[in-house]
Amino acid sequence: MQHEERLVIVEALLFAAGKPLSLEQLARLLPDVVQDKSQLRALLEQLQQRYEGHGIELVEVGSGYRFQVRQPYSHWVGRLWEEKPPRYSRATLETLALIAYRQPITRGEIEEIRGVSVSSNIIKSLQEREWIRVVGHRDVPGRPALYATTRQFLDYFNLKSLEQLPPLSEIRDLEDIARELEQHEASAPASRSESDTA
Amino acid sequence: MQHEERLVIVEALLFAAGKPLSLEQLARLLPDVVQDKSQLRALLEQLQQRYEGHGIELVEVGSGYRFQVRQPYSHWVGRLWEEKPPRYSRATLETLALIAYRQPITRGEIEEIRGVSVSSNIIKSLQEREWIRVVGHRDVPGRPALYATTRQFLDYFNLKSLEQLPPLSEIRDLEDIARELEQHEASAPASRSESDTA
Amino acid sequence: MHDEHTPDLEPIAKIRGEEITHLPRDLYIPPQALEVFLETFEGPLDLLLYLIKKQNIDILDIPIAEITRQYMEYVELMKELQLELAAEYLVMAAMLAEIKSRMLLPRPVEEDDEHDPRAELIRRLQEYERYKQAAEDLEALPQVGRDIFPAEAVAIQREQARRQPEVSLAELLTALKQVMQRAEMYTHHQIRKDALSVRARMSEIMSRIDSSGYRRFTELFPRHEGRQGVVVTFLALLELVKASLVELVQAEPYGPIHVKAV
Repeated sequence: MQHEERLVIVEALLFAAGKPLSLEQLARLLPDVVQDKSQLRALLEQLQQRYEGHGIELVEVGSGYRFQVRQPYSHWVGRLWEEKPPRYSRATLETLALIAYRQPITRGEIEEIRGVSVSSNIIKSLQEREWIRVVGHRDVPGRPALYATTRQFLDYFNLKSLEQLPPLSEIRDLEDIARELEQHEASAPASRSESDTA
Repeated sequence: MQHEERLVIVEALLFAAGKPLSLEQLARLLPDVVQDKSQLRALLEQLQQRYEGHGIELVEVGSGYRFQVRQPYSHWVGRLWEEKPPRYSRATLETLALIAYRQPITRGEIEEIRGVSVSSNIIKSLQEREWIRVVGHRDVPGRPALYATTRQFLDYFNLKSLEQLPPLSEIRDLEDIARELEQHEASAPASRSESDTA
Repeated sequence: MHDEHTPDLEPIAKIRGEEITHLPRDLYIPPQALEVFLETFEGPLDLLLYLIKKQNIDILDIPIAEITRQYMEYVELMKELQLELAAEYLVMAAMLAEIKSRMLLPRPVEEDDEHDPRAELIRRLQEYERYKQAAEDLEALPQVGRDIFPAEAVAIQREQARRQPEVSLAELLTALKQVMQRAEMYTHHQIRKDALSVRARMSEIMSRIDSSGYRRFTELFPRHEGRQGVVVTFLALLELVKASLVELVQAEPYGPIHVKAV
């Protein structure tokens, strides 16, 4: 194998790994490419030189070698994640609302009401935020998880209990909601009426 | 700002994004770095050239530009992961192919062509992978959902656009069939069937 | 491997105690592999294509009688093996039988071949074959994780920049309203305040029995909640039992009742 080919194979591996790779790992992964660690070390050094003047560099960190954005440019890169305060998608909000109002509920049941599938990412992000959690499993094939809201969910929305969520029948439009919330804030609990308008 | 600096900032962003970045996204993220899309396009082209002879390359796929391992080296890179990449069932692939080539298409239409029913799980899993999505509803009873592929589908299969899909095999339409049958009948009457068992 | 002379009388497999003495003429594979083999068909069109391909026949020139016979042998076999036979297979069997019978009828001279009873079948077979091929082509394309590996570099300040989305209660309610309206449940299945408290209690009960699998029935009724609380808890338990989410178990008469997660 040509020297140049060894170099680009190591390069490709480092870029694709998604985590630092140690000399040992590289040597183990490429027994047919590199003979020994000293050869590997030489290749890595050469790669480092090759990336001089680039926006990224090859550095050695605790657990091995990785490519990372050069410090002077990380400021630009940071924009990738600070675009604007992120917002939940409609799918996420609807999923959360259904879990709040129809708990305990399975993903399949949410999908049935929504009429579309609920992606794993939505569930995961709500779980990571600790707004929902699994409280059991429905005894049907596949034993799907049953989701419910958490105390953190109540805390975030400043609710003492789920009963404080406004009943759906009272939601006429956004103005109503706003008014209701205002009242809620001003006058404290109790006042919510049972006057169901069916 | 120096031309060289623009180049390395774009480079750093592409490597750090973790997903393809479109011209629009890059332009929006770097208003103070690039003046317009044509300048950006020129930078991207230059980056592509700069990575010639490297183990990775800058390619354009459905949702934008991404750096990826050059295919001749992917064989070595695959060793990084112990588990085998997922294989999709024929049912899933045929459903996906129909959506890709005939979009927008309803589930009923897919079933008609495949001659068997399509399980909800297949549709759901394709949606969860974000390879397909609902783009509308057909205006017939039941208002069935119309499915189409997404940019992520293109990204996954390394395609820039749907036009890059392998061409569908030729189909002889009904008239052709009728004509051929006619010829056939004319040349070799009676003899149809029974006799020719393998 | 294509042995025309397999003796018909020697039992090949036992199915439901019955000896199977012959397989479809064209099918000579070990019985244990048979089931797997039959399950690989993606439906009647796929099976038909297989039968046609196997004999090197042009789709446009299907010998209907022969293909129908072979098709039926497979369908019978699937039935015998108790494979879950999709209704589509039977629909196709009926279609084949109909084509066969129509082809036996003398055709009026003036009728042209557009009315060849096979035309529709041929069209469907071709159409299906086309997408079967497209699926194979798709599978052969480079795929991320298999042939395509994105190249990434770490950006150090990534984590600190990540912010959680803000949500207001109003947004949540709007979302609920929209989804319920869409589901056309808004008027029919109103979620009332009392229903909600029962639902909330259902969650609570579920989470209390989930860790151990069991919970004493009486422990689920907090004393400080009074009558109202007992009613809500009891309704919640009934709902849970109805939805088969929990079981009420009592080991002996008059013994303590336990609520068990199912």
